[in-house]
Amino acid sequence: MQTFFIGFFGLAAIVFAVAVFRTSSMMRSALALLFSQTALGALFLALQAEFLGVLQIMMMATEMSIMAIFMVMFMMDPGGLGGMDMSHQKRLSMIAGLGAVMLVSAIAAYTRWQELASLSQAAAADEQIRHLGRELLGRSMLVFETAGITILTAMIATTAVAVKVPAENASHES
Amino acid sequence: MNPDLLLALITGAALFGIGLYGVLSQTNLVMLMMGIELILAGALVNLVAFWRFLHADSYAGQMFVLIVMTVMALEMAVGFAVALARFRARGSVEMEEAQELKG
Amino acid sequence: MIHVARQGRWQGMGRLLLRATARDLRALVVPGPDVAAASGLELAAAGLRLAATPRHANLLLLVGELPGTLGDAALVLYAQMMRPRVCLLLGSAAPAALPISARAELSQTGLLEGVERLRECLSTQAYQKRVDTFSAPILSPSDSSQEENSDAAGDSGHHQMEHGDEGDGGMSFMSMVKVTKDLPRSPDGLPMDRIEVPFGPVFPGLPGGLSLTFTLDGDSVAQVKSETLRTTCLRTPQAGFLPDALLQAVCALDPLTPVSYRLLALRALTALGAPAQTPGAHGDVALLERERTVSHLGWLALLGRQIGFAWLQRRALRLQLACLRSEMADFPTLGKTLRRFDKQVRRNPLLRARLSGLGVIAPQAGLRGPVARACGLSTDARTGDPAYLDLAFEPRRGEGSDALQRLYLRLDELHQSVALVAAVLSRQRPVEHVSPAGRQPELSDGEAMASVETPRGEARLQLMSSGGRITAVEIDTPSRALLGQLPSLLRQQELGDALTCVCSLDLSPWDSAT
Amino acid sequence: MSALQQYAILLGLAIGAIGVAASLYAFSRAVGSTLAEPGKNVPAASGRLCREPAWARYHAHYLGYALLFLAFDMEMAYMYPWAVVFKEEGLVALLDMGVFLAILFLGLLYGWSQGALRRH
Amino acid sequence: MSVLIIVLGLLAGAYAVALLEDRLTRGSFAPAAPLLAAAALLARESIVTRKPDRLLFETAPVLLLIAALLAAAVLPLSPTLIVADLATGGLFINAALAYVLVALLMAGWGPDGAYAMVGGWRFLGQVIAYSMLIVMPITAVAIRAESLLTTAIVGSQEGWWNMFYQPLGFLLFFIASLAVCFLPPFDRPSAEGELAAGVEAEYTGARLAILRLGRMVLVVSLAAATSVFFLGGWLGPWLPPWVWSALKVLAVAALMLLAGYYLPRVREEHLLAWCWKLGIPLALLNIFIVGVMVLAGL
Repeated sequence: MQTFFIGFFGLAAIVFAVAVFRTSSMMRSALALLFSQTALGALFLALQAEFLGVLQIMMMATEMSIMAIFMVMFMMDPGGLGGMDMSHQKRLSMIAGLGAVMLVSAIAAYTRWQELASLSQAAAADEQIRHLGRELLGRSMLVFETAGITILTAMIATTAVAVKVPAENASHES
Repeated sequence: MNPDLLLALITGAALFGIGLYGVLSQTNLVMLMMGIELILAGALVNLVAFWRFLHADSYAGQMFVLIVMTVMALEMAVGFAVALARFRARGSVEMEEAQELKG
Repeated sequence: MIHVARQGRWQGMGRLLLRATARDLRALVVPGPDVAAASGLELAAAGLRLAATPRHANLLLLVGELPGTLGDAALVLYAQMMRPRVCLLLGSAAPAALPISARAELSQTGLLEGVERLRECLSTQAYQKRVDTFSAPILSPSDSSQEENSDAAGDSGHHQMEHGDEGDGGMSFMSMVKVTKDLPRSPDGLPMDRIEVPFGPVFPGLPGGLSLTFTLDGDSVAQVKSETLRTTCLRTPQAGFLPDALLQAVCALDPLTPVSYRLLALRALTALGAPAQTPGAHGDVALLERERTVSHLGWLALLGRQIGFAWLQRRALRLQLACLRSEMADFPTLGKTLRRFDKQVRRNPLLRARLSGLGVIAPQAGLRGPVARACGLSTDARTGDPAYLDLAFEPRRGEGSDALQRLYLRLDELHQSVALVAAVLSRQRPVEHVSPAGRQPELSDGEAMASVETPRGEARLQLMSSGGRITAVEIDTPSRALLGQLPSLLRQQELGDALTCVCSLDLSPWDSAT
Repeated sequence: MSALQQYAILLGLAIGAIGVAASLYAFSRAVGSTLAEPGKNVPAASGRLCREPAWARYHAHYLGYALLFLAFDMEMAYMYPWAVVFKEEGLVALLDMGVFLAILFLGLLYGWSQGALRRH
Repeated sequence: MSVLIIVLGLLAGAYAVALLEDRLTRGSFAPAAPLLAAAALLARESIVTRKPDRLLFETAPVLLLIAALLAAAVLPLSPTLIVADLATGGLFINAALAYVLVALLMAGWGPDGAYAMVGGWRFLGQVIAYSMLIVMPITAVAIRAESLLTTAIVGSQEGWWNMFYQPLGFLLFFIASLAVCFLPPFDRPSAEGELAAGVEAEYTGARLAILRLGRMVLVVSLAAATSVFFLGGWLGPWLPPWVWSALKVLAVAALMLLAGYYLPRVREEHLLAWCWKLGIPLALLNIFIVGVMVLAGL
């Protein structure tokens, strides 16, 4: 069952990911990305990382919705009514993308992961959250606080860059 | 070879590839960010798969996933902020037009 | 029934579904529920629910006269309703193309009767094997060829605007910079697209018939255009109006406040020498003040609907109907209920938050009625009326100029009106109705002018007569001046706020009609 | 019940909901078909025919909030694991998270002071 | 088995909500009204607007229903009566509710109508503010329960219900749940007087029936969530557990509808500002207070 779910949701994630760049409607594009991420969340669930999976499903819904509004704000034709193509160097990109897939897959296939493995059973989901909590407050505390600082930096940067500058400054900026 | 692990890794690789395609081919800053999101999502899959099949007892792996998720969100926030500022100033977030205006 | 029925087969469940369809009537009222209420119709008593859009309605209820634009609107709304659908006409005229399922007189009994007949019609004939498409000239696209073109583009999809891989910055693709360069900027500097969205003539949060077009920048209003109703009822015929015809024409002008306009016409005619037909000075006061109460309560009900305040909407509507239907002698007994209602409205903290600071209008000349009085002016035609002065009338005034003050002022005026009626009753028993004229009165030649303080402000009527007929009519109504204020009032307001601003002015599309 | 079985039930619930919707649509179709008429499929616009598409570049006036949200939202990811071990870790947890949240709150305050928390 | 019981319970709750809503808008009580309304909707035509995004238009009502159902799936009616007692129950419900937003965005964008579109984007602004007020009070609840299992959360309220233990959290959660299921006074995406039914405007017939059903189930789900997280779920003397659950859910649902009946819609400016400048700091304060109380052994 696990293998089936992993394969199914993995495939769903890939299909939605492809759809992201295949549609000319921005809304569809953003929602495809959203469902790609949701499928990934489900994949995490199948991998028994319940907390991470649910978190992914939840976070991405709101984040990608915000992505959708920004796409609708900034794209020339958000509805895709004109059927415009907004890409360049398609060939090169396609080759690079495929090449990357090949390369990474090959590495994945030819590495003997078994030798690296230390444990094959995951703890129960409830225990996992506790472990993660202990990790947060113990060994990784510094990482966690650094994340806090990073978020703060991002908030400040975002506000500073995005919030409207008064009109007189705006003119000589451009 | 564990087939589950391989499946997950291939999914990750595919997402990475699609993301790379997006980053290289899209002309628009926001679409480009979608590519980056996909690349990061590919990384996420790999991280979770490694955690599950290689080190299920080490929660630093899960911690790392959280960090990557944070990075995804922050990348979006900062990216949109930059896009907003650009759009306000130039009326466009097309990458090519950015070059054109620079020259 | 061919435009009513849904194409369908009779199934085992058919009968049950038909019964349900007949019972569950959702009405879209044209011009609007406000007109229906002012005409004394109680829709809930007939088992009707109000629908906000034609999509959710299966009954188109036409109330009273429908001047040009509204007739078109009725056709469009009917076309956008889902079958099975019915149309009930209460009143005289409707667009010829509209298939009327039932008609009845404009009264509560008429409504009940009509709805009964509709139910019968629906429960037997809602499904037919063969049905006809409904069409009217206004529904067919004027630029059909263009639409087909864009259709094709949308389907086949890809005018591939390929351009060089080197990114030579060539103009081979459409430049976003160019697209956005000339767009108007929002206050925060973003060049965004704007869409024109119609609000009205039949919009749930606006008075029925009021037709606004907002240019929306996101969800804030960048520009507003208003389109007035076009009525022909005051167009002077070649030979001039006979006095009775004029009376009817002026009354038909505004279905929201018929009594005030009737009084206005009668006063003007009296000034031209016709025998006095008004119920006498104090009788006028009683009639006018009752109508003011009814009108203000109707406004409250509309405001309730607009800001999604279901309690206010229902309560105000009930009180409005109670006031409208009460005998004049019993009218002052409603005072106590009104006071309790007033207290409950004022106590609501979210209502205060919702209205305060919205729609600020600086005190200026030209404002009339409650809007003027709310911002501290004492503009009131009643101060010049001896009957009012006799009753020691003093206009109420507010001290702010936002929507909240207008609400407070109208609430104050409710009590004032009830008190005025009570004072009149203590002096004399007023006539219940304005009596119709028996025969055509003789008019003297010349010019006359009358004014009445309608619930929305002072209305003035100027008549010119010669040879027993009225040759020129000039009417000056309170809403027209306010309509001109809208663009400056609404600019860059959030959509909901903008609509609340409009609503707080209590515009009547009827008395601003041209 | 194993976790996987539980997810399978949830998935089944979702598929069941789709099934219910589909059967209702099918029932509605069985009752009768929809007749195409002029003007019927134009989006309702309070009594006027408004044929232009509404899809335009939409100006979200709450974008300042949206950007702050993207960053601020992430704190939830850390808060849940923290919450479930709060009692056993005691004061350390309170202080640790206190510092973290204080840092984030600072960001919120900065945004507030710079006018991100308003309609643009 | 328990799945069937819970789904039936949800439908019964949705029916009760529909009844109460009808009672409030119309003023008279008709026990069959929702049934009639549903039948009438099924009997009516159902259209798709011209040149829509058909995929999004069709998906939205179903997605709303699924999101509402899944949100309810992790909430227990009694110690054993639960669809899936996930270890991350408290988080899962947030995840499910997030898709309400996605559904409404789809419903807004799909039909290509101006009212619907404005309604959809309005809801985005509303949810990115108020979803925090759903999440943060649940965090405080989890601190006390030391678990995200919804059954454990109910169990932790044996002494004091969370409503009394953390009244601030309860208040914020209640308000936020109104906002998330877009009930008045937060019904801005489907406002009648501002957008002529907004996101619902272009839905007709069976599609509208599904949309409305999803909305009703959503209200019941959020009422159930309030009951589980703050009112001690099935806990109560004398009566069997499921009766207590049902009573509490109905009471909360009624309170939610009544609150909207007596309050006007909130302005966008206030909606956002109140949440970010007052709600979120208060929610953080609530977490801190609960933390201190837990450490102090209360």
